[in-house]
Amino acid sequence: MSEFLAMGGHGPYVWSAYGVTLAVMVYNAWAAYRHQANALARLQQAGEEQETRAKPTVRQIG
Amino acid sequence: MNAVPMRSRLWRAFHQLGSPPYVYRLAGRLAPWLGVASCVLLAVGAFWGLVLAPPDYLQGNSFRIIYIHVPSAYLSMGGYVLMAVAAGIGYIWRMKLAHGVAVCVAPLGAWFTALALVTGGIWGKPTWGTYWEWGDARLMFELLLLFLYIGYMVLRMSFDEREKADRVSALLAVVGVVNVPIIHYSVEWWTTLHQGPTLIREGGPSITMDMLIPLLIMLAGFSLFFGWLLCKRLQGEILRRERRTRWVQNLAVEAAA
Amino acid sequence: MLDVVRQILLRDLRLAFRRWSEMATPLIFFVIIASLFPLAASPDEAQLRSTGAAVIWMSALLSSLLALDGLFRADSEDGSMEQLILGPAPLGLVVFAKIVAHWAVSGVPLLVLAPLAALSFYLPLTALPELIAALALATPTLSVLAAIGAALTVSLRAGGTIIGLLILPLTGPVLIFGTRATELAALGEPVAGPLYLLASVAVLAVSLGPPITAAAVRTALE
Amino acid sequence: MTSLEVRRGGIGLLRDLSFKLSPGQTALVTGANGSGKSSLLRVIAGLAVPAAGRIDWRGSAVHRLPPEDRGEIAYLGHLDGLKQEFTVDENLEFCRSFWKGREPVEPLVAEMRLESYRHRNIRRLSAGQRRRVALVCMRLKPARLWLLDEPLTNLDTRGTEVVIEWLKGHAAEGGIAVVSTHRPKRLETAASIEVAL
Repeated sequence: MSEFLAMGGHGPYVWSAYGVTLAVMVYNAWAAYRHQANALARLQQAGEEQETRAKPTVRQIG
Repeated sequence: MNAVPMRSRLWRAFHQLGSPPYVYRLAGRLAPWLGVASCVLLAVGAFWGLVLAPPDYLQGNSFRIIYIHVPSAYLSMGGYVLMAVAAGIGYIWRMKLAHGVAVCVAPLGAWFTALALVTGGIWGKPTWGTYWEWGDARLMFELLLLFLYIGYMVLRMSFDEREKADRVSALLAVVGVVNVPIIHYSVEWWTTLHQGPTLIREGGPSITMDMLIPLLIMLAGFSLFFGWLLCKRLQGEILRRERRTRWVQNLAVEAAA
Repeated sequence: MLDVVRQILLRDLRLAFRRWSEMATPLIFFVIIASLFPLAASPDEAQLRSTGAAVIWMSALLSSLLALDGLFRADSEDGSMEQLILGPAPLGLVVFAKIVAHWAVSGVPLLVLAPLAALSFYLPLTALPELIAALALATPTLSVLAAIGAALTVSLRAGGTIIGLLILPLTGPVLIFGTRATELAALGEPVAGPLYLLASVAVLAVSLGPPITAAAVRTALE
Repeated sequence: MTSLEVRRGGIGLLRDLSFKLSPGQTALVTGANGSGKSSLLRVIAGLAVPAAGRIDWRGSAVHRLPPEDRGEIAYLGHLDGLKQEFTVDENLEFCRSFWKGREPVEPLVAEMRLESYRHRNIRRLSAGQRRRVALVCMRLKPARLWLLDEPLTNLDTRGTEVVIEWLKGHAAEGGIAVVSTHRPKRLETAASIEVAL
């Protein structure tokens, strides 16, 4: 098993590369999930912004 | 019913893609499938690449890094093209949703570009003895691509009004994607000039069949994973962009219940 | 059609000469970088000659970037850009004329200054014609790219700082072909290859640049 | 203009505003600061695109007007659109040639009492004088639609009277105008409809 890990001397490079890749993937997965989750959460307590002003009035002069 | 000509059904589909609630639900339905499929593929591909595939006769085991370097490099470029196409559609047809897709793709593309850079660097160490090998055109290209991504995201963040941020950064994305092939060619031209054809041609000296299969599996796994990430981020983005609409309000109520 | 270009060109050139100090700073910047470099590096001839091409091209790149930051900002701040957008002339042409005006003010002087800088890097005299030819083909592309950057950031307060980040990756090819042309010239070898490449990139930039820049200005000032 | 909606910075400013102007009519846009007067004028001019609704000028949507037809719309915003480094004459001359105007410059300059400043740089003029030069520049354009955003700012009484005269003359010749102001009293004599935001 240990020689498999050593990979003929290239072990550290191969495993560090795979390790970094795994880390980046997991981080992105977590970030994407959190991105969606807190967007939903922020919705609940988002106050109702004043949407649009009253309808303008048009009147004739003279 | 199939009297409806193909063209108008396509147009309706394209039109449907424009409506946020439809896309939100579509992304919701797709996400689990993409997630599961990508995990399976990645597991199989990684196992196959690390254990079953033979080491390269020239570079030994360090060659196994190709199974993650090449897919992330492809995603980095594919991601930029997807971002530019989405931004272009958003700009021309003024589809807010397309801009939403471009916003979500950018960070993902940047991450995979960084990944391609790191794995390429690590791979360079045993084969050329240095982490940063100027001779390898691909690393140089990935670096410039990373700057393009960062430039896009920085430009987008410096606008406070979302509408303008979308449209101006869309133009930068289009300008960028026009330049990508030129940069690719010039970097390639530059490296063959300085160092002669390097040991590693595009796909590796000689990809035998049993090396190619895990590579393709990993490529599929990476792409589906990218798709899953995109679905999740897109849902978040749609919620944030459409937070004042009715369907989002009652969605929030449902989620809270 | 052409009189629109002529009007805008004359206007911008006259404007540039009225504010000549603004016009001169990028060029002085170029000379300073080119002359300061030997202080940083060792003054020995062989090394300077090999890095000379790179320094000249890098400083040409940065100075044309610096020169074009104000291209649209000044007009947008006093409202004349809005008038140009609404004017009866196609905006692409107006932008093309502005880019040509600024190229004449920032790019062409480089053709004069660069040979001086080249001499300070012991580049052989025979290499000067090729250097000027390469710069003549490259500076239009640089001007167009800087104009796109200036247009994208015209409505931003800190616009000037991020133009570099947006545009520098795009100047990669010009830098690569340009330095290569100068190195070949220094060795006295034929320079046709990189020059053709520079020319093709320039044609692409000058034809696609103005419409994109016009769209960028219109969108930024919406 | 039908069921127009204008948004600025993501905030809805006004909703389904519809009105039609025929030749000879002038619309007065009134409302407090920030009520969307300027945004409305910018949208009518074609600088910005409305969030919803359409603005038609002689049948085609304003922001898709081909360049040669844009000469018919003259827009004057808060900014005067003049180059500081140029003199009054140089600015007016450029404006006249760029917009292919046919009006002679002298009478307009005389009306706005700018004769003695013709060779002075814009930078050295007062805000009121600059506004008058911008108004002359607007008059030089062969425009049938005038879009004036707070034209009276910084103007003295004489200047205001001249502007009102010009508006009436423009309407008499069958021109159309949309003028925004937050002091409607003075301009009401020249207006035919009022749009209160």
